[in-house]
Amino acid sequence: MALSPSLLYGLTGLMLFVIGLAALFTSPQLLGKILAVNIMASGIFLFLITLAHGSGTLIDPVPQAMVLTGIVVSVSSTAVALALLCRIEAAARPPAHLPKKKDEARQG
Amino acid sequence: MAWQNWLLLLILLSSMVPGLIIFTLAESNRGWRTALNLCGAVVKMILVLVMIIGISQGQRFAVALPLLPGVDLVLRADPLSALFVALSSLLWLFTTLYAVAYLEDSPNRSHFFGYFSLCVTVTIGIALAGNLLTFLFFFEMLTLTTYPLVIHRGTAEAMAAGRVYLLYTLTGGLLLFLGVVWLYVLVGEVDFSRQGLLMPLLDGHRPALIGIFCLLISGVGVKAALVPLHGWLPRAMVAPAPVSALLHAVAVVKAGAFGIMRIVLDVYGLPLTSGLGLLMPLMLVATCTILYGSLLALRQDNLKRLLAYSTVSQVSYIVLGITIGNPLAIMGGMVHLIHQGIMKITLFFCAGNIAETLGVHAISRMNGVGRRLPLTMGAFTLAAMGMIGLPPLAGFVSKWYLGLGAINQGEGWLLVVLVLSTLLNAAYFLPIIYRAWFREQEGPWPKDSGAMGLWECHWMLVVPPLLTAAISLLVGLLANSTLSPLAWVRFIVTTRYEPW
Amino acid sequence: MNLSPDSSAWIIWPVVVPLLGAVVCFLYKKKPRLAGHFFAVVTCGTSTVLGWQVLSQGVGRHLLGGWSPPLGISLRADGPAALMVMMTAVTGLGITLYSGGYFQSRLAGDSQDHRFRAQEQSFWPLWLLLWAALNGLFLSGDIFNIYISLELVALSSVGLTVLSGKPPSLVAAMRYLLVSLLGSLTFLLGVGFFYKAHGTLELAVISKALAPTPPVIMALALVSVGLMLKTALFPFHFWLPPAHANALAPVSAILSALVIKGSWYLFYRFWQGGGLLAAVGIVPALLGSVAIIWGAFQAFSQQRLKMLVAYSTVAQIGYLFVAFPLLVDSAGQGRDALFYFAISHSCAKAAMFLAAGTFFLQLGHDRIRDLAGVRQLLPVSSFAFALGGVSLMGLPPSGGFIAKYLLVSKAISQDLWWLALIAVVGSGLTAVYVFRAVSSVLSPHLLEERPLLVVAASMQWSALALALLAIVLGIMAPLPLALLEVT
Amino acid sequence: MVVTAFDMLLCLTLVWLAWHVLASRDLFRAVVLFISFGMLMALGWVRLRAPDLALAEAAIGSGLTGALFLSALRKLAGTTKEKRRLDRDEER
Amino acid sequence: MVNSGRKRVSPAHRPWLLLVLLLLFFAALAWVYLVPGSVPGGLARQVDASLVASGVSSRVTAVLLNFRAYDTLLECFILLLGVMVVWSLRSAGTTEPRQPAVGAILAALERLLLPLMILVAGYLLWAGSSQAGGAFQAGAILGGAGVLLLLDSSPFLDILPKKALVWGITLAPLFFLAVGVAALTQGRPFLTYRFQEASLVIVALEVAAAFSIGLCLATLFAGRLPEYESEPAQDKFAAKRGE
Repeated sequence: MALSPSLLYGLTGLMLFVIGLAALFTSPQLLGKILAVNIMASGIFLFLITLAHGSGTLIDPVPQAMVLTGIVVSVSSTAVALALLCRIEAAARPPAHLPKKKDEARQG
Repeated sequence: MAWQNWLLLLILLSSMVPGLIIFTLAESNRGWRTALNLCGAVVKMILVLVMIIGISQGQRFAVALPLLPGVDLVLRADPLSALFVALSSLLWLFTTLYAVAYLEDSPNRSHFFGYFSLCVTVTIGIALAGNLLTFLFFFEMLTLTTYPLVIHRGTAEAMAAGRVYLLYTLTGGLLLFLGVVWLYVLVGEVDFSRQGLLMPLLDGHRPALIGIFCLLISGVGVKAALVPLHGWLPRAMVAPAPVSALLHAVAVVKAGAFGIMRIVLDVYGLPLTSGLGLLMPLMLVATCTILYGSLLALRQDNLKRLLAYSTVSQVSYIVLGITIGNPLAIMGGMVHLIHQGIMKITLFFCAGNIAETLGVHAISRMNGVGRRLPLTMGAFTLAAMGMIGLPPLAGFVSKWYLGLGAINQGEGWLLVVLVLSTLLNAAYFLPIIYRAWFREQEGPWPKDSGAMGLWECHWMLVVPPLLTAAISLLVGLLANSTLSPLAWVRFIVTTRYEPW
Repeated sequence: MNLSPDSSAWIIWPVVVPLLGAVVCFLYKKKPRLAGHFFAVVTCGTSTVLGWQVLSQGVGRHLLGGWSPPLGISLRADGPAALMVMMTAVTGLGITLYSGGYFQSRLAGDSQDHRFRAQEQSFWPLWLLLWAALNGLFLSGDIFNIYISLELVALSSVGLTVLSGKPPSLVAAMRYLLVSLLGSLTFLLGVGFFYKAHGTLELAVISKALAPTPPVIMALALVSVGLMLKTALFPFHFWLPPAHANALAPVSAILSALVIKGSWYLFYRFWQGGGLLAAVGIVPALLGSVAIIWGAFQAFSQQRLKMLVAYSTVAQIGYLFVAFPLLVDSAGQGRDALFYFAISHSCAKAAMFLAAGTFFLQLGHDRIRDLAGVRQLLPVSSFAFALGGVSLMGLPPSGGFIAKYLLVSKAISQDLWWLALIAVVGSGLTAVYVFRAVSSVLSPHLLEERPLLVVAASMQWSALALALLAIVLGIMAPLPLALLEVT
Repeated sequence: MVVTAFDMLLCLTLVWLAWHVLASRDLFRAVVLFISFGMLMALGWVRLRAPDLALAEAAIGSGLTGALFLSALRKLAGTTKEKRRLDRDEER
Repeated sequence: MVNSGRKRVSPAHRPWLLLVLLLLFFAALAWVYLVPGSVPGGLARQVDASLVASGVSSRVTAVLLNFRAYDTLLECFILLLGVMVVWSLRSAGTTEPRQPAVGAILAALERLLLPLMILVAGYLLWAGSSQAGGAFQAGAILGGAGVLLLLDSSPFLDILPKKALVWGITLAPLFFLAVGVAALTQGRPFLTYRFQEASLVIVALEVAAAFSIGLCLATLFAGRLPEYESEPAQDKFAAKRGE
């Protein structure tokens, strides 16, 4: 079977999805996991777009619209994930004024 | 809907509504609580009387509610259910009276009486259930409504007893559930009024029928405290005396025995049960239970535990009567449902009285109780004599018919069992009576609430046992009158189970 | 484009109203509670209209934009969808009333005014948006639209989870978000394969034509795994308990009672066609069986009430999947069992979480051992908790009993004995852990701790109302089942 | 359309970049690589005759998302630095 | 998923197992993807057939804002939702000090780029009805412009009255809903446009969507809820101690 560009890109998309999946499981850092989700999403978008080339010369606009929507959804969830990440880190951080108190105690 | 249909619902509501209202009452609101309870009990008595008169005149009472496609919740009053309903509602009245005084100063009374009323409602539901699923419906609810009563005291012991109780009854419930569903899958609606429903299955589905029977009987057998499923009953003794009375005489154990009656007589029918070869094993279980319960009762020093084992033993007379399978024996078993209830509740009332007034729980400390509490001990003696089966008391009537039935059926060895059990009964009851009346008091009572006016203790603690003891005497003396339970049982047996 | 007058507007209202409500609550920050209640009631009303229309007039279809599928998106209101919308409406209304009291009590009882106010301001729009998204999910007839709705559900659930702001809930929310995103993306990939195989996004076409060709199998597998992840079916359940247990009280109820039902319902939608069920329907059933047992054991070993209830959700999700092999024949009893589990679990679990939240708010903790005596303090909530437990155990009279009955009798009639046994054993195990909590809650001890604050009456009574509904479902089964028949 | 060497190269680069984004322990490097990954994706969209997407990807997928990641990274770096400082304080 | 709080199990051999599994997964996906089957061909033909009735000549825009406008409506709500969640996360958290991280180069770039970006956005919006471009792209560019401004620590989101910001963010969702409900009140299905109005409505929707999307994206980047900027920072710690 001849490999058309759309098939090539589709396979690439699937590969990206799998790589992202792997990283999602193995990445030790939350930020890495969020990046992995983004890569997975990109892979799926690439895969979806190649479906627009299914038959003949006509390009199917529906997958394109789907991907466009998907990109926006993805950025929105990424923003939420990152905000959550910052919040977790901030919560893990010891309160700024506690050490000061310790100092006072030591002095007293 | 005609009034006949409403009547059954009203009978249920007459205890349910007071129960629900009582939940909302404040703890201190003693007057309203008592009034509601007693009103409910009296109203229920009246309604039940109306129903019984109606049944004896040939009226039909039934109400159905569609539960699922092809499955209805049916309430129907047949003579057998009337028997159980009458027992429950009468004894509820007495127990309520008793409980009001018994729990005078203890906490959480609103909860207690709320669940108490619900418990009776559910028991009535079991009695009135018109098909197997309805029976299961109320049977499971009984577990739920009695559990809070069992743990009412909230001590570690009570909580542990509650756990054991749940473990047994819920497991039993699951077995029963499985059996019921299986049966429904096989035949569809299993209505108690359709005799011989399962007969056509005898050829093709023999193993299934046997399996279902085992599931059903072990399911209800837990509540009927058949050996080896009886373990929960003695432990549940930690509950307050009215609860024990309720568990043993009115609701739980009786529901189990009633369930066995329904399953053997109405679902399977005696011909099918014996055709499947299931009567004999069940009879053996019943005899084992009778003897084992009595033997264990012998070894008890705690009065309430003794009574509990006595219940284990006595309830199996009912099962025995059914499994002998001849009209006379069935009559004996059925009438024992009533007789045992009346006698056992008397005993528990008295045991509660002794514990509440004098703080005495152990039999070995009961020396001389008869002097201090003559009325209570009088009632106790009467009921105990009845339990042993002395003529002309209630217990004698039951045992007489059981024996007659056994002889008629050619099962002479059962007479030996009956005599043995009677001897055992005497062996554990007579020492108590002897101690109470003829031994001198040893040292002061652990506590003494003191006499109240004319009465030896709170009058509401004395009157109920006296009344029930009197009734147990009357049902024995007047067994042949048309108003006695025996007459009603004869009516049931001749109209429904004689023909085969 | 079809421009003839359209009489199916009742289908879209249950989506539009809460969407509008979310925006209004977002804009009108002064009294979000008032706006929230108003829109919740209206949503409930429109949902009831939808249920009534479906019951009386049969399946409804709304062609959005006037374009019929496959070009446009259609909403389809059939019996199951209507039942789920109704379930969401009723449970949602109960939770809404509870939330009102919850925020009011906290604001009245604590000086942390600003923090609680901010929580409440975020809560109402998120909750209404979640409600809209769920309704959209139930009604949607287009799989890509379902993907977007799933994302809406996921993001708003995460938003609700983080509201409590405590570190454990934040970490749990992160885990929840990542799992949700993974689920959505897997689902989306499946959508892609479906589109490749069928050239359409219309759910009705796709679920009917589940011919076992490789792309279809792959698509179904991807979609199923994605949805299982989101529903937290064993072994994908790991994210659920911390997320559900550490959230605010009303949020726990929302997540456990409603959110997981969304993805579960879709799972049903994709599998209902039946073609592949006979072959692989056993897989969800096996996973469900393990979930029932495993969840029950985990629930039993928990020390905190909310964790116990959360693990109970894991176990109950098992019930939602265990009946899938029963869908094979068209008699519909398997479906009835599934949906009855779903709706009664929704009411019961919401009631239990709400009651547990009330205990937490009142006592400042939810350690099961130290709950003894809470009955005196919060009689109504305790009763609600116990009644909810009754339904979970499948004891009569309750919706859970009906569901268990339907399931077991169907399983026996198809000779699937292991399934019947699992269901029965599972309900026994449920009883074990439920009574572990209930005996503590109902025990007649006297409580030594002083209550932290006065809880609003609406908190207690809304939980009780939901619990009673779970009970009433046990005796009014013909109505929901009649609704389910409309397909 | 036939596969050109350009397509091949682009696809390989995409996979290679993705691998390095996710394998990199240095988060800053990962984010920078991710942004370039997004840019290349945009090229891919053009090749697939989806200019709408190319625009959106360049602006949102790579640009905005990248900016989001960078700003998150900065905040995280801030917190870790502060944490380290506090740890030091405590040791002292 | 989240490693924090989970034990790492034998990191030595787990990756290999995972790798093999994932490769198998990829092989399965690829095989299914490449297996030749009956290709139904998507919806290109249907879109073309109805394009004239849709009111725009760009096919992607027609799908996004007419055929599948409901998706786009929900998508606007997802952005709104993102803003809500980010705000709620930030409002309860601490506020970071704003660090002006960019130097003179960026400032120069900004002066140059900003007008250009706004111009491009306008062009894209206008072009959207016939060719590549449209609301999303324009919104994205606008959002990018906002991000640039924010990077230079321009306080435009803070200067902007809170009300205006909030209304701006909700403009597209509200407008979408209004269009949809208007159709309902006239007895047409949700989000149905009359043919003669279709182009106009779509353009209006696009403008609103572009504006809101841009604002949302910029807000997502900024992350702060302006209202809480002034709240005392120790609030949270006080709460923590109280627990």
